[in-house]
Amino acid sequence: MKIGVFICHCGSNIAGTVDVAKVAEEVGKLPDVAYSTDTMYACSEPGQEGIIQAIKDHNLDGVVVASCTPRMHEPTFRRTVERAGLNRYMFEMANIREHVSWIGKDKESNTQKAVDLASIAVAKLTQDRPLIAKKFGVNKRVMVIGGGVAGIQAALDCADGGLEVVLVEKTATIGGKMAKLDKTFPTVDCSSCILGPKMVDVAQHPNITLYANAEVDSVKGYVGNFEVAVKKKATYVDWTACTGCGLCTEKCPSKKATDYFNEKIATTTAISIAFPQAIPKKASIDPEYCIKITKDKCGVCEKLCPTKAIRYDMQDETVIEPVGAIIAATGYDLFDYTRYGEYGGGRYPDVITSLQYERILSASGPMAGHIKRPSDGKEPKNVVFVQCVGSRDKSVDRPYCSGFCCMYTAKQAIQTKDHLPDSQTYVFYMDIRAPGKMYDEFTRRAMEEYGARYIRGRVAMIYPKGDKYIVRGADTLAGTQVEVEADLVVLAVGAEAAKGASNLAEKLRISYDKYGFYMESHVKLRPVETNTAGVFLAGSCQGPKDIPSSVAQGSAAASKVLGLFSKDELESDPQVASVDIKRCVGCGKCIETCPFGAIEETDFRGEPKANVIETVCQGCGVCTSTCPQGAIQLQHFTDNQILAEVNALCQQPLVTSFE
Amino acid sequence: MSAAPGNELRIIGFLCNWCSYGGADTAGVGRMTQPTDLRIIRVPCSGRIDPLFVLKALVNGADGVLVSGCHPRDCHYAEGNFYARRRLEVLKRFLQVLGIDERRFEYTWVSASEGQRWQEVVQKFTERIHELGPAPKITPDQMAMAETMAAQPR
Amino acid sequence: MSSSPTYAYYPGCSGQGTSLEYETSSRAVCEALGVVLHDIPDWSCCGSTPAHTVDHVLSAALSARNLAQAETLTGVEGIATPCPSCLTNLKTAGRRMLDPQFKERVNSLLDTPVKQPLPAKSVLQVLFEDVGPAALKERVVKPLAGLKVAPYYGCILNRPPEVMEFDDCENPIAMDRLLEALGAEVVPFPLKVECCGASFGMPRKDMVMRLSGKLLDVAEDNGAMAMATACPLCQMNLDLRQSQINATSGKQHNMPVFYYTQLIGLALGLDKRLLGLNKLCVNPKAALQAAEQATAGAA
Amino acid sequence: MHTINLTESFDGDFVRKIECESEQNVSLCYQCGNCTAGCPYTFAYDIPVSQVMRLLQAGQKRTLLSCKSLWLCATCESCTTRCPNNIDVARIMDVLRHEARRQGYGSERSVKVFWDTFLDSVKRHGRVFEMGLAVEYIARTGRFWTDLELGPAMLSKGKLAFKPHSIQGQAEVEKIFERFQQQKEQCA
Ligand SMILES: Cc1cc2nc3c(=O)[nH]c(=O)nc-3n(C[C@H](O)[C@H](O)[C@H](O)COP(=O)(O)OP(=O)(O)OC[C@H]3O[C@@H](n4cnc5c(N)ncnc54)[C@H](O)[C@@H]3O)c2cc1C
Ligand SMILES: Cc1cc2nc3c(=O)[nH]c(=O)nc-3n(C[C@H](O)[C@H](O)[C@H](O)COP(=O)(O)OP(=O)(O)OC[C@H]3O[C@@H](n4cnc5c(N)ncnc54)[C@H](O)[C@@H]3O)c2cc1C
Ligand code: SF4
Ligand code: SF4
Ligand code: SF4
Ligand code: SF4
Ligand code: SF4
Ligand code: SF4
Ligand code: SF4
Ligand code: SF4
Repeated sequence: MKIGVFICHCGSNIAGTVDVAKVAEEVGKLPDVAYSTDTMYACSEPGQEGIIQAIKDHNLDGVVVASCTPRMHEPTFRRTVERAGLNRYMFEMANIREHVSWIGKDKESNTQKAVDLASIAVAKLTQDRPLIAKKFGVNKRVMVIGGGVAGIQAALDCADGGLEVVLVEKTATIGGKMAKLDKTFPTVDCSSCILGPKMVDVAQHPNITLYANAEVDSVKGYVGNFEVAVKKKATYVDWTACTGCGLCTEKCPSKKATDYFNEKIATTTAISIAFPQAIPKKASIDPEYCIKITKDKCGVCEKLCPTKAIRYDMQDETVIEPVGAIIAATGYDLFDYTRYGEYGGGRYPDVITSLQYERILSASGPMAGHIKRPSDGKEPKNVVFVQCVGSRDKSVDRPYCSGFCCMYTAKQAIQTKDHLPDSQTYVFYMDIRAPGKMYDEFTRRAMEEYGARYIRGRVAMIYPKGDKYIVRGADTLAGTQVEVEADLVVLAVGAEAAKGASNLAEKLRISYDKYGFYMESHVKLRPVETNTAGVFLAGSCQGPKDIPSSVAQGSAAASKVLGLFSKDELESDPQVASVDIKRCVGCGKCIETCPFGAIEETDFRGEPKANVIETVCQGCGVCTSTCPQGAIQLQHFTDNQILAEVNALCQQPLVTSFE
Repeated sequence: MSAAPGNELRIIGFLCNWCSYGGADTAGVGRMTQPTDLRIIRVPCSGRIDPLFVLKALVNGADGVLVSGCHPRDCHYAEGNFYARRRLEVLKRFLQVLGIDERRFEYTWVSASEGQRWQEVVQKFTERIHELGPAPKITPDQMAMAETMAAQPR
Repeated sequence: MSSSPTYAYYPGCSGQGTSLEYETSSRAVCEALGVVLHDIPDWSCCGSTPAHTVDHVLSAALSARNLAQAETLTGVEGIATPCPSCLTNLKTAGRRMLDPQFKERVNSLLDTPVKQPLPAKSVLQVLFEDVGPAALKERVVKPLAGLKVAPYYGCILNRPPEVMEFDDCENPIAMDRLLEALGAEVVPFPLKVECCGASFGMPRKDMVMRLSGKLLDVAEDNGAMAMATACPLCQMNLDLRQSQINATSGKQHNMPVFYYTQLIGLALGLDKRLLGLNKLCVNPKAALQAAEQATAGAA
Repeated sequence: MHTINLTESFDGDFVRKIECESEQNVSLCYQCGNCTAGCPYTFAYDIPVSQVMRLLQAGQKRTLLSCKSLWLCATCESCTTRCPNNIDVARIMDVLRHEARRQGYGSERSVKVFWDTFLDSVKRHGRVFEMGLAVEYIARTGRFWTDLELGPAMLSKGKLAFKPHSIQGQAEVEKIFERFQQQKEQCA
């Protein structure tokens, strides 16, 4: 076999701590290596051209590139060798950047390690066989999970692009956090005026099926052909009949139900519609508070409802939706600030969260847009904002910046002054993070035009004094301790992953970071893709994001889906399992263990044999390690290929071979 | 931290592509310095790791073998890591029978975001192998036994 | 519980002098509630704050001598002490001696080395965890109904939480629950863990005046007729120095400052001589009578 | 105000020593000020505790060792409990004090003398002898006892003993102090 080896410098990234010329020289001595060289930037145009030229000049059968992680550029180089006429699986990569030059300081050891890694790649390549991808059909429907602004944008873009969309929202209405906001930065325009029409579009779009009050139960299949089971949670109201007239909510005698939409600063009725602009505008019953359901009394709503929509005995229902791609847009939730005992730990009624403040500010909120203290309904004079609560704080395991709270705090300070011209606002901050168009100007306006007093320092404690609160912080610029007497304290609580996000990730088989935010395929190059083909990300489920970024990501995810669906057939990955009929004894062990049900039993001249359904096989290789006969082999990761790598690393010869 | 050049021991890592290989990449991107002894072989899933690979490596001169996959419940292939775990547990007992110090073999879980965890895993395992020192040569008896085991249906 | 909770007891120096009444009432209450205390034989001073301002090994060694002395006792599950400052030193020493090197350094200063440091607890923790508010409530013969009391824990009884490992570090509630079990009315007191001025009474009286003065102000603002403390220094700053505080601030505080053990003893009907109410500088009679009348009036 | 030449006056050995003795990483501090905000003694400090942290990062040995704040810190643990970066700030204050003592600083004399007198009392008796402590303290500072009016109250309540509570193991305790003098510094 004639193998070509290319050792990449990656500028100084690799060459800085690895003697690349030496590596090329050493690897060049291996028996099957016909050509070995180092190259400045293997992935660049001249780099790729060099590879193609070498394949032609030296009549190579396969290529090894020792450079960065294959998780980044393997597809790139596969295309390169294909352009030179080789099969794309006659290519191997050795990771001498992430696994060598970036983590080892000693050049000599690094160089030796790089030689070893390149050598195992060569060993593997000697066992590689050409593989041909098959084509399969695509179901051009897409599911969007989460109906916040990011999910809405993605759903609308996909639907406008002609795709059938299934939108699944956990709560009774779409809109997400944005629906709860009063105004939005940096323009301070009304949130519902921007979001409202989009929500209506969702409701009216012929291509969109909306399941509100629903969650994903399970996900089967693979890109192009997923099957998603969606659990529609019981609402106790038949939504096909309910017209959203609201009669029931007016008369329901159970008025102490938790009002989640209003962030618990108010209560609502047991049967309720989240808010007047809710989509879908349908009533649902909170079974915990319904007197009929808990005590078998009342039944008022059933009697009243003009369309006879009430169903006290409604059960959860599961529907199966076949789709070809999935966009996760499950957003974020707020940090539980009651973990801060020094801020009262939830004991002080006038120490509230920023999102509660949005509901107070909102004209359609429980206080009809008049700023009043939750405790006594009085208008506050001094309003203190505390930033970075549950963000940038290692002691509560939230070391990251939530990104948008500096901005919304400035917004809320401005709005406070607008609502209450006699008020005085104070903002305790550590840094102001406002990197966007018109963002910094915005926070400056809060100070310069609206008189917000910004104090650089954290707050150590808040405690009541009479009917006020003493906020004790530091002014680190002045180098002093400071105290403010506040009537109302608003905590700019940070964002964390939505509740249940990791659970959903496991169903979707995508990765998440230690905080529950979903991992993109590559931070810079593939920001809305995941490592699972056909699953995309939009909005703050990937990390805290403001509305402009969430919307941009929603559109980006939609364009990725539209791009994927622009082909009628997809190429399957040929790295699937394959059965050697002669060796298979039909024991069925592989059938039992395959997590995807990709192996079936067939009859071969009267004998049972295993057969792999190639489109279903995901290429995990579990079957290969299971088969007692070595009969089922995962292509490109066969026993012999892996053993060749092991062999290359070990001094002694192998004891047994599988063949 | 890393063994002096020339003093390295042979440590082989089998890492699943989705989680641990990604975790090792993340450690690299974060420039998290590690000892240089370890060489990584990439496999699609920890479920692909045949205990025989580990056995062969140890019998043929590796001083340590580290297997790392996705966290339980977090497997890219749903449950491959669950199979891996079962098999590798059995392997540990095999090693004892063979007279190979089972501390030379370890399996662990590291996710793609856990660069720092990966760094710690490599650090600790390498330290352990250095404490154990170079693996003693495998005797012909052991070799024969390994061969018998390798030939056993799994 | 089958056998009584049994502890090695470390009284601390102030119990021999300035906080005699804390010492006697703690012992009396423990005895009444079935907590067995065995004095650490020939215990010595833990060095308090001054020692750890010199060096941590020295400070740990002064505590460690007592840890070693405690190891001579059998059948104890740990060390109990009424004093938060002693407790901090005992716990910090024990914790840092988990590091073999540190332990080595400490032991090299001692005649008798420490083998395995015993865990240390405050008497408050023992009463809260081993007896508990519910059991305490059953034993009350003279409820303190009507007594509005501000519970003050002091700065180091619960902090830092990684070391003290008891109750909440911002809003502890153990003493609250015990006092409530006595029938007392616990008023909200937001400065439960704020420092009183500590041992600066002699060298920097001004600081104590200010910090303890603020505690008295806030307790009074919240309707307290009395304060309850769990620390000899806190009690001394608030009680003994209350007249000085009044003189400095021009205020007229007349706030009795009890040890919480005195209040428990009162409610359990224990021998008054052991409770040492006569040792308090601000006379508690008026407050106790007012409380009694309030309940009598209500009944 | 004077200009600090950061390159010249940065004392790396000092920073390393404090980090080693306190087992803390001072670069974790991002200057949020929470420690200063919570410290009950900020009003009395010449340098607030967050600035102590800042000056430590900047390796400003002399400014730090001579500052009064070190002696006014009561080790109340407020800073340590609330630091968002889990820095044991109180321990750093303690360790700075240790170093200040070693280098002969003691900018708040009244406090330092009080502590020293306290320890002498422990060394001499095995337990603190409060009356003796007070008398000795007055003698050393030359300050007429500001608490004189408290004396009668304490005496009448039986809270001040005239005789020390000596213990059998007094010599053992004394040896602790003596051996400590001989011990080598850990992070020198
Ligand atoms: C107080 C405050 C003020 C703000 N002000 C502004 C501002 O003025 N301007 C600005 O640009 N940004 C602002 N933001 C940020 C803004 O809220 C976010 O940028 C935006 O909401 C992100 O949208 P999203 O769709 O990604 O997530 P979300 O709005 O969180 O939407 C996620 C949706 O997914 C649903 N969901 C979650 N889990 C599941 C599941 N498992 N299955 C199905 N559905 C699920 C949720 O119910 C929700 O409807 C503010 C944030 C706060 C806290
Ligand atoms: C010093 C420095 C360091 C940085 N480091 C990082 C970093 O580490 N990480 C990071 O994420 N970002 C970094 N950035 C930011 C990064 O450079 C930008 O995010 C990125 O380059 C933006 O890409 P772009 O395609 O939008 O614009 P550009 O890179 O500016 O590309 C615009 C292209 O359009 C061409 N062009 C302009 N006008 C015309 C015209 N009229 N007709 C045709 N062509 C036109 C230009 O020639 C140019 O090729 C850094 C920036 C600077 C200045
Ligand atoms: S191939 Fe990888 S290592 Fe080489 S230059 Fe490109 S990015 Fe760098
Ligand atoms: S359930 Fe009936 S009454 Fe209630 S909103 Fe719907 S249609 Fe109206
Ligand atoms: S039956 Fe339930 S939901 Fe309907 S009106 Fe009565 S309490 Fe409300
Ligand atoms: S955006 Fe501002 S307030 Fe929010 S975490 Fe970042 S710095 Fe803190
Ligand atoms: S496990 Fe192997 S032998 Fe058994 S059925 Fe599957 S392929 Fe055939
Ligand atoms: S590799 Fe084997 S076990 Fe894995 S999906 Fe394919 S057939 Fe199933
Ligand atoms: S609280 Fe911690 S991070 Fe903040 S200034 Fe103080 S030491 Fe630094
Ligand atoms: S420990 Fe010292 S520096 Fe820290 S808050 Fe208390 S008195 Fe201030």
